Amino acid sequence: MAANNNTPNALEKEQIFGMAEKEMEYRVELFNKLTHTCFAKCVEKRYKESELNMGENSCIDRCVSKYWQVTNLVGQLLGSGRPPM
Amino acid sequence: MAANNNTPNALEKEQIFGMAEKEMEYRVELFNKLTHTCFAKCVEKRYKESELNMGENSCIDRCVSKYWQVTNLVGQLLGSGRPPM
Amino acid sequence: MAANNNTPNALEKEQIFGMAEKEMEYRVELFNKLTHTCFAKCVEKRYKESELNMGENSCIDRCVSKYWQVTNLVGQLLGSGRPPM
Amino acid sequence: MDKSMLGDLGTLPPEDQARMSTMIDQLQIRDSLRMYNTLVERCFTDCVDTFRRKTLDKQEETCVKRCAEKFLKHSMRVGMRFAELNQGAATQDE
Amino acid sequence: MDKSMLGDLGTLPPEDQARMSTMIDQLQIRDSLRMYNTLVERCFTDCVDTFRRKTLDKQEETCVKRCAEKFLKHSMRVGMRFAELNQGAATQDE
Amino acid sequence: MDKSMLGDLGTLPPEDQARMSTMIDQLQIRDSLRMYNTLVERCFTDCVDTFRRKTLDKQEETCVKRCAEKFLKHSMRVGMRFAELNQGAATQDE
Repeated sequence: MAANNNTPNALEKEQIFGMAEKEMEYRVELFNKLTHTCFAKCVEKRYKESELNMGENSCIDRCVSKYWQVTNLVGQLLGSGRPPM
Repeated sequence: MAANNNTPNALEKEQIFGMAEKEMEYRVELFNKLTHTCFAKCVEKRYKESELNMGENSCIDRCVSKYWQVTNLVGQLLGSGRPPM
Repeated sequence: MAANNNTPNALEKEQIFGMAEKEMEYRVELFNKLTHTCFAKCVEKRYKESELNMGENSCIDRCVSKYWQVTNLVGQLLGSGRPPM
Repeated sequence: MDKSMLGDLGTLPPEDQARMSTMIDQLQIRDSLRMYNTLVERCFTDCVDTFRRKTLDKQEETCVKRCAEKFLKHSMRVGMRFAELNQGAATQDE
Repeated sequence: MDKSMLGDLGTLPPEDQARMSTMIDQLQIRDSLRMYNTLVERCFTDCVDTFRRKTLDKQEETCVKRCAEKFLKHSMRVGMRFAELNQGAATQDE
Repeated sequence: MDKSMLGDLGTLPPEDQARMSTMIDQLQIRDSLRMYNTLVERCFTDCVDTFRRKTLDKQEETCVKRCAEKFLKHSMRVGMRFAELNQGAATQDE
């Protein structure tokens, strides 16, 4: 950390790593919210079996796809210019 | 960081910054919970338009005001002596 | 931090402390989820009094016990080998 | 999150002010990314309920757009009211 | 959160014990601030449902107070049971 | 969480790569512990509703096991679909 002199200073480096960390946290949170939302929307709550049936599987695929689109749509509205992923 | 000698040492500084960080996180979380709770209580879920109508706006104002009072009330009960904000 | 030479280096130490921190966060989160889940399952929402009654108290005890068992059961399924606590 | 919410930084030594300011910036970034995630989750949950196709239909799209716009307007309004109450509380403190 | 929940610190070198202890303190502060936020949100959600006025009425205030007291008592009871189970699990480990 | 989600580390100097890699590992650990907590909460909430005894009955136990297995399979499937969409988005970017 103290060795190289032409690299960004400590505070700048903190900012870079901090940004990367926030970005990763965001992706993880997006994945988690998507997972829980689609579980709630698609998976039968009575748990009669431990396998996902065909209906649940295709619901999950479509749910992920639609969630992704909503993420993009909201990203455009927020006009951030940055891709939501 | 290593330069000045009569300032608090590294560990003490960590504590000070850690406290400030927790305090800020708390305020952000309070704001977020308030926002989501009042959205759920006041805003029509059918989304027939993209504007907030008069009823929604006045509900939001009162909701924020009451939420604030609840924050203070609970703060008194917890008897912390510290203001909830 | 820079003084002793036969201890783990800075990065290794970060990893050790990081792990300990994650572990503690996990326990706190487990406790919080348990608390909120059992409050929702056991405590009368009309708040007619400020004491917990006998029925609520025994419900809470059993709820904590069952939650604990579910934590262990899921831990076995995940086959992590590590105890869930 | 409004930066003014976070108290007065003027009393700190400059290097600590810089660090504190970085910390606040990072919290604001985290906060806005979280807000984005929460907004997506809420509008998806409220607007999308059928999974017979893998693309949003027109009605769902309109619903999501209105939901997001309403949420942003709501959030700004709450921010203003919240700032007023904070202001009031700070004034009482003095 | 109970400090005993977090394992034995005695085996660490002193400087690391200090750091670990600071970390635990910070987690406890964060935890109690979060608990406060969650308590407010829960009691507000359960007790306040009308927005015709901008101040709490007597009934809402009573409800919030009882809710908060019940929650705190509940939380303490859960903490005791949780500690017993942790104790049991730790004993089995040895 | 899939490590590939987190972008390309090859462009960083080695010491920063190490640090970034540590950070990613820590986020993955936190993420899997959180996932565990969330899974327990969800399956408990869905499967356990009576508190006349302090141990799980056979039916509750079966329900929890199925719930957990379903959730894990669900989570893996979502992970695959999510990775495909990420891939597609990354390809478009280039």
